[in-house]
Amino acid sequence: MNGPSSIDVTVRLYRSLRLIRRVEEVVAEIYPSDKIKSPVHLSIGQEAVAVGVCDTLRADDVVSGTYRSHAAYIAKGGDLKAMFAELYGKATGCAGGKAGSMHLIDMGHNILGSSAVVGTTVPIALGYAYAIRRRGEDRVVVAYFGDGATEEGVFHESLNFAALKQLPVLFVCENNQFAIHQPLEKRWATDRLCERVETYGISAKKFADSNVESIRTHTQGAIAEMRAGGGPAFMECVTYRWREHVGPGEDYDAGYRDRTEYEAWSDKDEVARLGAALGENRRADIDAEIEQQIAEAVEFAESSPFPAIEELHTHVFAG
Amino acid sequence: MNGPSSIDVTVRLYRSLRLIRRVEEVVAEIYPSDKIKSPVHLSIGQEAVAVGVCDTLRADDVVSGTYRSHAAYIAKGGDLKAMFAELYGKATGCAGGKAGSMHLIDMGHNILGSSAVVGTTVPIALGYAYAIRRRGEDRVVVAYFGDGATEEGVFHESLNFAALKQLPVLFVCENNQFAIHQPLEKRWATDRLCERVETYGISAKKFADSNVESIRTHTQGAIAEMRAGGGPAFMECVTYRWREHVGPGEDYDAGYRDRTEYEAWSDKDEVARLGAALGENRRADIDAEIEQQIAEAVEFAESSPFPAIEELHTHVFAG
Amino acid sequence: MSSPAETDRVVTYVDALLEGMAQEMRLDDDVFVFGLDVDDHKGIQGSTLGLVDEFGADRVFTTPLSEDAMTGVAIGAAIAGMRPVHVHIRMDFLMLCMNQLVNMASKSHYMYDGQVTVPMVVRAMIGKSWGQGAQHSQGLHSLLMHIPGLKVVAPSNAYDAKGCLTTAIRDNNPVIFVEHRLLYYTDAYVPEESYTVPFGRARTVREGGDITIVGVSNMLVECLRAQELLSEEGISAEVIDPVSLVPLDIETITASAARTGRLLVVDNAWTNCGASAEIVAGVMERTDRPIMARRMGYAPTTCPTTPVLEDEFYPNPVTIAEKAHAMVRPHAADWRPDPERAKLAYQAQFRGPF
Amino acid sequence: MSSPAETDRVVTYVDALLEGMAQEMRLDDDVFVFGLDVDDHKGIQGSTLGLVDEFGADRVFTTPLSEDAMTGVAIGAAIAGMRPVHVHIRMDFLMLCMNQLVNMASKSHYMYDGQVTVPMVVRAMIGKSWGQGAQHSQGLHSLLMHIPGLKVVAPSNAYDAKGCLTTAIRDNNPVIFVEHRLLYYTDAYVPEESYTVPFGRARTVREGGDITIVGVSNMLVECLRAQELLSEEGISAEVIDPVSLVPLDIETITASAARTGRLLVVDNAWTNCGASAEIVAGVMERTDRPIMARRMGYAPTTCPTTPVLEDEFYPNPVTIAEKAHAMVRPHAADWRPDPERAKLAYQAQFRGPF
Ligand SMILES: Cc1ncc(C[n+]2csc(CCOP(=O)(O)OP(=O)(O)O)c2C)c(N)n1
Ligand SMILES: Cc1ncc(C[n+]2csc(CCOP(=O)(O)OP(=O)(O)O)c2C)c(N)n1
Ligand SMILES: [Mg+2]
Ligand SMILES: [Mg+2]
Repeated sequence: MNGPSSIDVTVRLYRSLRLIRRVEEVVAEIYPSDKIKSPVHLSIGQEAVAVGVCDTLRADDVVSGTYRSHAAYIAKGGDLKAMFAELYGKATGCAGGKAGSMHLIDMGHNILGSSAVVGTTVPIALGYAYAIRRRGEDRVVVAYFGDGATEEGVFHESLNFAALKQLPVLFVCENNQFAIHQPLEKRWATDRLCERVETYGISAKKFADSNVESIRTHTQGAIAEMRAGGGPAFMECVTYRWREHVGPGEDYDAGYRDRTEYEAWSDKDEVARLGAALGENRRADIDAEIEQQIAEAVEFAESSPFPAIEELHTHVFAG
Repeated sequence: MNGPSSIDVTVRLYRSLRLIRRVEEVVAEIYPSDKIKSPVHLSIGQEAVAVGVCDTLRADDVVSGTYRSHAAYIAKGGDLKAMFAELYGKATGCAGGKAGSMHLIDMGHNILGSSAVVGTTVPIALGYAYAIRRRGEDRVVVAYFGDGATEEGVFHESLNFAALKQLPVLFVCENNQFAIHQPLEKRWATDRLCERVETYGISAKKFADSNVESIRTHTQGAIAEMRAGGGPAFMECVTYRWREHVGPGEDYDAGYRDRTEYEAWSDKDEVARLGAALGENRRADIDAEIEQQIAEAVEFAESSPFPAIEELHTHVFAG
Repeated sequence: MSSPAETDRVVTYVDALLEGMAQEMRLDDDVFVFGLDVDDHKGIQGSTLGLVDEFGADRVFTTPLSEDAMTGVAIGAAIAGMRPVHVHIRMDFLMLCMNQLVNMASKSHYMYDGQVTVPMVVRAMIGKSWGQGAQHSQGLHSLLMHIPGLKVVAPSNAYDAKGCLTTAIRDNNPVIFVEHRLLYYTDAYVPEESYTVPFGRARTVREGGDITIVGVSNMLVECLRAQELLSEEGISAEVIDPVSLVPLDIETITASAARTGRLLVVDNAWTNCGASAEIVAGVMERTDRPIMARRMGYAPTTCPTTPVLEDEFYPNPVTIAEKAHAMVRPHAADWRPDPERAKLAYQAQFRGPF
Repeated sequence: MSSPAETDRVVTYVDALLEGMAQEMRLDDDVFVFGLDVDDHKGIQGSTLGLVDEFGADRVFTTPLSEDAMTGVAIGAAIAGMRPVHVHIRMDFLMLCMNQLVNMASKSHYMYDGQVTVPMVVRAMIGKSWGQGAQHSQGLHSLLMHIPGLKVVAPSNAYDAKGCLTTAIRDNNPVIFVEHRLLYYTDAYVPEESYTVPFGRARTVREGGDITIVGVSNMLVECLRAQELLSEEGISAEVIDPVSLVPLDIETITASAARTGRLLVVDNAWTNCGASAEIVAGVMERTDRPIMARRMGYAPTTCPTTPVLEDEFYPNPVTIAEKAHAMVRPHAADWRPDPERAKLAYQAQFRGPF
């Protein structure tokens, strides 16, 4: 990757951040209409982790994520129309309506299917990376997961195996400090995660505030090493989920966290910061394009048909 | 525990080491007769890990182990007759013949049931420790497991939980450097296990050569802290299995390891070293007692009846 | 839902669970409840709400996302004489617990020849609707039923929910406690005082002579509606709730099926090697009378998310009544009740997101 | 063991597995085999022996003790277009893989609407004898049969072992490949060249008119011996090997049972919600002829270690023949063949430790 001029990068990052933010806000707006009958886990506030990493990827690189994957899906270039149609349960959805928000996939853009069971996709990313290595390709796999996933045994098994086999996997922990409503203190004996990961011989770096450019710059280096045959790397990106765990609303009145936390994070909102950096005109143009793109995607979803009943029985087994 | 005089300790340690060694040698001698119809995993060469730790325990402390648990069972004071009878599949066995060598248990001596599935007993030890803590007791639980078990996700989940809840658990990794025939290099990305454990806030210490006295001294300190309300601690004891993974024989001709490794370890054999330290007469007396004790246990097993057929259906459900 | 209680207190399933839990915790200090999110402000849809305030964080606590180890913790605590209740907000997550449940919990009492007992309860909720989809909707109870040493119970109503939970907690064996999320807001007469519902005794909820319909968990509710629709057609269906699946009261079901000559088993699960297969096979082994037997359950597919397909995935009062009708009157014209009349209150009430 | 091959080459089950594996690896560079100890000097009792020498450590490798993650690795590699064969020396260890198998492997093709396929094979060996005991002897195939999207196959002889392994590797779905350890040294005619055995087609191994006996995995061998003993008594048993359990050729079994009027299903597993329950229920749903049906399998207990109890735990030719006899001649005096005559070569041969 030759470095594009800095302003181009900012435009690209902003466009992606803003697109994700607006898509999810639109999802939240639509949600009360009951048109989207599937649990949605929004990433509003966490966009920089998806964007900073994915911006450095080639089209043939692979990402793998969780039920909270709208952001990574969009950042990696997943088809937006197919995503909205999927949320609507339509035949034109990225999985024909069978998946819903929690199981987005777009293999055409090398987005592996996401999963509603925490931690399950991490070793699957490794398997994909094994195939890449076996075939002598220089592609890489990015595995996204939450802070909660690091508590599952499979996460540790995966770290050990990735390091043992020197697989081209970038582990990205989106540490939004909560698993549902449970703060880290009730789940982690200590917060020395990166240190722990390093004991596997995996280089690890923690980002205290999800600055999109720092994430991007670091990822570039990590991935360059990986393409050159280096082993796995790890990033822990501290971030904050602005909305409730699942669903469109806010839940600062629920008692498990304080609105002041949100305010501190929204003060350093990356979408706003990059937007401001672009200047009013350029930003407005991009925003308009984005609104247009989203409107088209929603319209596509609205006007698409539901799958035929016979679809219930297709794809149980592959031929 | 008031420190007994040093010679008493040596006598006790030797007696235990020697008893384990001889029991297992006798098991190996009997084995070809097919009287023991159950896979046996001998600890010959590894006795110091069982003895050094268990010597510091009170009768009401608890140990938990693996299918390779003859040593811990004996070191903790498990009933020897019941053990031999169990290996013979007799009604008088510690589990009425239903368990065999891989599932030894003696709740009367606070020896939790061992398991043939690697890693399974580790979280169970935690649960027992939770109960101890809940009841305000100052007992501790020692969880033995092999180097292979540390690769299972449940091991990491257990470390985190034990540290989070500050449970009175002493984790003891019997690192004999092999899982069946696979050396560490094929299974561990690095050997920085203790360092990793410390990132959970658990104090960890590695013993490069399973010196029984070093293990014992360290354990004393660790357990004293735990009784005073401290959290879990971890020990990695490097050791060496002299016999084949399962069964009575040696297997240095199999190609996966070299007899010179064995020779190096047998040069620092703790049984021999402590025996020599005691002096010929005292040692001979102890040895004679041990032979007598084993002979009685074998005789007990030989002369005991097999369980009645109806036993097949007892204890499926507890009343 | 009718239930044999002598009380006029109407309580929802979720409140019955909560009440049963709290009562046992008051009675026995060794009872504790843990699992992801049991202590948050949602309290497992309300079924553990407030327990932490009354009993403290030592007895009511969330855990790290570590289902495998936490199951081991439950076993270890149970062996030490406590009575853990381990809660899972989706049964699908039990797949992470299988090693401990199958290889340790079920076997310890036997393998160690009675030296230990493992009195633990695993509460597992089955999800449905609102696009819960492939991994948040599975009823996997038959996997546990297969393993000797585990008890499995699936209360279909608030009365049984409380009584079975009490029985489960007092039982000296691992008990898998199957809850269906759509039942949570159904209500029944539930006595305030503590009581037990015995395992291994099926309940004949409606008597009838033309066909025996067995409904497992929430499917009992759907079968009851089907029974009403059938009765309007002059078909008299006997409806049986097994209540507990292990031990299973196969005798009551067999006696009924032998009498009616027809057996339809409806489970909230796949049928292949499912509870429904067991019930059909168990009945067939016990009688030489020819019995027409059929099973209904999930479509033999993964559960899709989109409502148009999800609706087809599950049995419902219409398809149950239709199937029963065809069994009783094989030569009559096809009949299918009006779907509008077959809607269940509990389904209409339910609304996402969650 | 008879088999339909036109060859006079006699090969053991274990060598057939090895040969089938090697041939597929030669044909397709995307095939690889991994799992604990596949590359050591014992090579999974010989079934993977030497593969690492021919194909190298990239395609034949042991793993850390991390069954959960390794199952995910197989799925990921399969999604990437490879064809992993993941080997477990005991089926009991699959309990650590259930989350990946049930929640991911089985569902990915469907949940992602065909965008991915998961062509992987999970080889799982069932142990028996020599005090394998509670946790090293379980046949848990019904747990996998319950889940749509997984295929399950249980070859009973060397011919099917090789042919089914080839079919499994080429199949585009996750296939659970059930092997019984006691079959490893049984032999059959096995062609040298590569061939496939189709899934979903049962094999009628012996024809008979009095009773239909279905034997799963190694139980087929035990049923064949029972059939011989029965025939000496003038009872003619039809013996069927389902070969694959998912898809299951229930039609062939049903047709036979409808003809003989009697069905005995013998599985190397527990019967509760087991493959035997499925076969009985499936037959009953498909025929209105009255059929006397019975199941045999493990005793409803954990497997004990001591030989005196272990012997009682399993069906064997004596108990199978006795049960079949009682079904065919319910009013005759009890009959039980001489146990000495019912010993199977494969059992006598087997000797611990291992
Ligand atoms: C194995 C498993 N256990 C429990 C759950 C229930 N659950 C859904 S999301 C979630 C929290 C996960 O937290 P984290 O990994 O930090 O991701 P986040 O939601 O914060 O993005 C939990 C516990 C699940 N889906 N899977
Ligand atoms: C979960 C599980 N996986 C695999 C096995 C097969 N197995 C039996 S012993 C063993 C090696 C374990 O090595 P380690 O933990 O180091 O103990 P050691 O035998 O060296 O004492 C393996 C892989 C098993 N019993 N359980
Ligand atoms: Mg989180
Ligand atoms: Mg070892």
